[in-house]
Amino acid sequence: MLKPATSEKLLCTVLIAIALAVFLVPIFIVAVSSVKPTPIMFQKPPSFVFEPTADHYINLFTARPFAKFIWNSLLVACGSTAFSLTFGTLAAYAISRIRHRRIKDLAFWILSMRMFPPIAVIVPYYILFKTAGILDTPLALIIVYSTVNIPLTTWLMKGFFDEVPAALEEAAAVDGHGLLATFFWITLPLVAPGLAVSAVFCFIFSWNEFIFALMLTGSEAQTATVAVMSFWSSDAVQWGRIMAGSFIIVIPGVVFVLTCQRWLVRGLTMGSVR
Amino acid sequence: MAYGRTRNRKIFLIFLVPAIAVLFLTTIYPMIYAGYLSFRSYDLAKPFVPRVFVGWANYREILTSSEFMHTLIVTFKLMVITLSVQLVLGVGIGVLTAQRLPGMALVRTLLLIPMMISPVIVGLIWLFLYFPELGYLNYFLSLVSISAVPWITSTTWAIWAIAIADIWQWTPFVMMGTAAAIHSLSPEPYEAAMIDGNSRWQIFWHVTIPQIKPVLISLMFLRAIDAFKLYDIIFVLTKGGPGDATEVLSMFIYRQSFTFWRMGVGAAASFVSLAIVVVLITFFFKSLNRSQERI
Amino acid sequence: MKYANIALAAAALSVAASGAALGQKQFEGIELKMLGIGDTSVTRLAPLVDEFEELTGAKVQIDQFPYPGLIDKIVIEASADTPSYQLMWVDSPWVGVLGESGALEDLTDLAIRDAEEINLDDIIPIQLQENTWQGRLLAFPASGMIWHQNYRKDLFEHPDEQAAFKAKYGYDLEPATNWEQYIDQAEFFTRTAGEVLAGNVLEKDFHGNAQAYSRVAGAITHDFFPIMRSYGGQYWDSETGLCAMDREPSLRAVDVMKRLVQFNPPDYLGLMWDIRTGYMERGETAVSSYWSVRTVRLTNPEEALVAGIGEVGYAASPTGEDIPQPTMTGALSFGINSKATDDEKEAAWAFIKWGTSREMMRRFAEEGNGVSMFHRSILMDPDLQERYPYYQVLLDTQEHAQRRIFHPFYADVEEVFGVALNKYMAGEADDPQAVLTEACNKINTRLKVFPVELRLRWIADPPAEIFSN
Amino acid sequence: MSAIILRNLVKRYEADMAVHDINLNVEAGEFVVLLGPSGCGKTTTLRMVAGLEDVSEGEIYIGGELANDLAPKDRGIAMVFQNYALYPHMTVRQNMEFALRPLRLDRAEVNRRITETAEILGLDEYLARRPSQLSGGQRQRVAMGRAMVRTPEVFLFDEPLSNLDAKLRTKVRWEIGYLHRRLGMTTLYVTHDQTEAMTLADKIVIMRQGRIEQVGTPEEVFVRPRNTFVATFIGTPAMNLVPAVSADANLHAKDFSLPMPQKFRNHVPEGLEVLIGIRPSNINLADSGPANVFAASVRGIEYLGTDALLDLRVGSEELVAEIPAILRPEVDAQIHVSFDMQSLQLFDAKTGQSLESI
Repeated sequence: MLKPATSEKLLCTVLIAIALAVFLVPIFIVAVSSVKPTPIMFQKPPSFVFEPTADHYINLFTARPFAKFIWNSLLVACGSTAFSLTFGTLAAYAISRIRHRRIKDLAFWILSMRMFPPIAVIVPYYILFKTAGILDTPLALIIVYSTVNIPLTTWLMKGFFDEVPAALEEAAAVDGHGLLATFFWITLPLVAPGLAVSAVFCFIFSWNEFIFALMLTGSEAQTATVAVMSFWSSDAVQWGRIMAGSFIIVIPGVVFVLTCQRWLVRGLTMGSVR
Repeated sequence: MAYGRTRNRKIFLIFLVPAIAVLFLTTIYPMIYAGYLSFRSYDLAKPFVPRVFVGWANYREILTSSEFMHTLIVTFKLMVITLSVQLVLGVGIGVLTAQRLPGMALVRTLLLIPMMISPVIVGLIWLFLYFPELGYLNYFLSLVSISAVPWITSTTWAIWAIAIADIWQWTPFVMMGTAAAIHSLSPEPYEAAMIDGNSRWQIFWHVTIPQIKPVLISLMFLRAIDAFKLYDIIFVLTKGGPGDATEVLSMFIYRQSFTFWRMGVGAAASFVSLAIVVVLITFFFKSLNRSQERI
Repeated sequence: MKYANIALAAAALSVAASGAALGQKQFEGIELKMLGIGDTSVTRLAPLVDEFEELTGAKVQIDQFPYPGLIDKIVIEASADTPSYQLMWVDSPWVGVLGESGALEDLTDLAIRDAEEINLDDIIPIQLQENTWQGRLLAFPASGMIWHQNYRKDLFEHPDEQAAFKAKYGYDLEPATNWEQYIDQAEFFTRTAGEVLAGNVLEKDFHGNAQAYSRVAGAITHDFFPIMRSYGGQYWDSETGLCAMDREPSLRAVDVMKRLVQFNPPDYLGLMWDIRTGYMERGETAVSSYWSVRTVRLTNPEEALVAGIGEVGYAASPTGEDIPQPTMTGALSFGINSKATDDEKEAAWAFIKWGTSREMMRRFAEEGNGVSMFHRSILMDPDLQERYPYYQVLLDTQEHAQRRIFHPFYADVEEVFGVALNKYMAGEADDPQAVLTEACNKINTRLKVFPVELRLRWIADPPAEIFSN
Repeated sequence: MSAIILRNLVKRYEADMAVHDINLNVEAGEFVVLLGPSGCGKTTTLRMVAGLEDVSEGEIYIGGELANDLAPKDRGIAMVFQNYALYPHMTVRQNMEFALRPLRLDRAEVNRRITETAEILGLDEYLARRPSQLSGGQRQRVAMGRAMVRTPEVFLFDEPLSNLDAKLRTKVRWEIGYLHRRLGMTTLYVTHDQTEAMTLADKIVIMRQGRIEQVGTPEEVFVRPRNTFVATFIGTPAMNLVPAVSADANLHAKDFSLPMPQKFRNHVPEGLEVLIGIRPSNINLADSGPANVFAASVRGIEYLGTDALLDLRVGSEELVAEIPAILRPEVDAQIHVSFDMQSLQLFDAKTGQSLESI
């Protein structure tokens, strides 16, 4: 690529520093606020020097069983990820390999499942899950999130499968392997980065989702996002706890970004170009 | 992928079935139910309000109401603002961070963090920053002698406040796509352009942009779908206010369905929304095909 | 003292459990769930549910949800045939919609049956009336509220300020009894940085008043309606049952709020619940009127800086032109899902009795949660009055208070007027009459579907039948 | 070893015919090359034999068994792909092991085969490497090794040398020839390179537009091409074709005449429009004088080392001649040439078919 001159390098550094500041300072403020005593939470001008307190974090875990809510979030996120990844990957493989002129319509139908406004289906879901007796269970959320995550996985993975050279699978076929062996031993290992990126996106979506989690759970399956919002009450918005909870909820995203950046980039561009 | 032998086709169908079955089972009932509701007067909170078939009345009400048109305008306005700023900023930062310099990978990684955060939390974070008197944002602005901006409390600023929160969250998405697309380009056109003596700006505009255009179009398309579903941030930041300044489509659906409990009107609005998104997507596929043919 | 209370409660419960042998747990095996919230009416009780199980054998689980979205959950729950929740947290204006749809169990007979046990005579009647629909008691108060004014006592009593005020306005600086005085005081105390307030040079701007102007969760209507009522305004037309909130009293209330804007913080349009109370709690405003659920904070230096800066005084909310009009009440209450089984209902009622009992309330007050009491004896307790100086105001004003709006279309009112008023205050509309009329029309189109008898029934507020015994 | 028989084989894509009615016998142990320009259907034919494409019509027999509906894995074949199709996430050894897995051999046998194959192909040192760590030639050998290790009945090659540079290509070509002679497996080999075909094949199948133009030994297709397509496709530089008319036992081209060669005299009718086929190597320099010697002008010369190519004009006819380089004249020189009448070919100008009697 182009080699920048020194003066340009300086300009770039400055611009990048600004970008970093803009995108990271809000998160820094969350971190600061999560250890700020309540009386000075809002002050003009905001105080940055104060004696930090762990009260909000302690309250978060004592006022409500926040650890359980985190566990619920994890359960729902992992469950939906596993579910969506399995079904979405299989479907994506089939869509990528079947040669039929209607297959595009099918792919479009699957994708269109993402387009319906979620608010409109809350009540039907409520009735459905109530009847099935799985309201306020992680399973209900796993199912709902999968209707969003399966299309996403299918869409992303199709891009990856399209990139796998046909000759590799043909080679395995003439080497005497059936379709399943070929899929599991040749194709799947080759799209591992795609699996990783799909998993991250599924996980993050499920982990972050709010409105379904609010409407379809009670305290059995309540997720961390809803729990954090529940500190927005009728008589007070408990900003300290909200900030502490938010900071905890942000952590998995940061971890994923730090560990999977390379795959994320590849996955997103591949999935979206194709 | 040529060996679509009959037996393989069977296996492919078996592969397809679970996903389709799950999607079908879990979406078809809610959607049929919503479709059924959209032709009825149905107040969930007030069983004493007659629940009757009303034909196209709900659709007619929506499509003729100035309120709905207002929400459409706000939605599109917000979409245009967020998409264009995300595009410009995202491509700009993407190009900056695509340089192969030490530390750039870490910078790119750090910049991705906002898009990993729950939209509700993003709303809460920005609400916290936006408080006009007490928030951090105006404090920072005052440090550089910019007078306080009534972010979420002014009917003119509120839409920008929403836009900024959305831009903050999703610019990294465009940035990441841009950086990756640039990395995947072959160097030849650049070398040719340099030999031809083009300026950096010309190269960017005539060589880079046309090459990454398909990627940009897909990114914008994904953002456009989400722009129609944008909900959490507004739910937390303004609830559609002040006045009705940030009353977007999804807030309209929410208000009709869960504040006024007019489930039928809400369902009808959802289908109108779906129709708009589908039209958008068809348009997108067309333009994507066109831009790919050109390359 | 504490244990004595518990013993008392236990005894009371065992009396209610007629026929049950002492020591045997009456509701063994029953599990109750409450669709609740994270406010003080619930959070102070939530950690104690084990004590209830200890007493009765019934297991209670309180699910806490954010206020935005809670009524949505309640309505959806109420529309389901088999309940997931037997207990519901209810904000008193919701009683109309939940009552008319039959979602809540009628508690009238139970309350009459157990009148002695629940100290019915000691409960301020308006707090019970607040929870009635068509004369029937549908929920039981867990926290009663009064809309009253808080003022900076230290500033009001400062000699320099008193003198200056008298010189400027011609009357003494005392808690406002009408809105004109309130506006004067708001104007008087609005100072910019560098000016002197009570002998100190201000480092930053000081705002005379902080009221809610935000439409988030209908906040603006919660300040607007009490002012409207203080001018004698009515929600509904008594002849037609249609919207009456566009008449003279409403216009005057709009005018009061509009005139107060300039003495409010510049972010007045964003002042929702706690942002507005925050100004008072940090000692950054001179007067602010709001629901008493937050008042307790003003006495606690860990929650409010003002406790370390000055002193807060409490008074009844101002009236329109000194024509005494009742203050507004509100209640945060517990109700029972009408679709619960009989056993569950009985257990749920036992829980409500236990959780809202006078003993429990006193225990909360002694532990520092002196929020919104509704038992006369507690509000009159000298020790507690010492600790919670606003108790006297609550006591005085509740005696002639009036209940809030309770119409089945309350949510529509809150939302439509929230948007309309917020728009007007933002300067988006010039003609207050037009704004109010348009809002009324919007609500009327939804009401006109119904026959006038029904509409009139919806606005009727017959005295609760628990009092007729 | 299995023989392969193709009977009336047809492949249709939607409306397009990719392969028309192919009939071919590949004897057991025979090395048959499918040769033709790109798009001629040779790869499609190969893939049908492999089972990678469905057969639209006709039959394929492998080892006497109808294979149309057999999955690739059940056909007893091995295939080497153009891009090698090595599994990038496996080492060389794992690539071979994976190919052996369906045979369910015991561990010792697997190791024995891999060692043996690696030895034959000189891959011993590379067994632990991944394909990305190998050179093009090495990858090619791994691809062959992966096919060989299974000791298949039938070996299929799909342009296996096209990704190699010229020098390596010759070397690997030798290796393939050597391996075939040593192992004697039935081989079907697709290429567009006639050198590969000529050097490797027992039998060449020349295809064009989905049809077989000629089947024969390398010598047959070179010496007796059945039509002008084969005539010009085989041989570098291509055979010269000169339009002429037969009359009075002579061939009259526009600017010169030749006597009709003996072998055609009896069955080429008078007045037939023909094409005279002369290979460049059959045009010789001659002294002026005797019959059948023609004056020519030299328009250009290409020096090839041992030989040189002359761009000649005989009258208005353009001809290419290949002569020993030491004899090469100057550009623009006026020279004389003669044709080797024994190797002259005649084709019907209308049909392009050879006029040689069978």
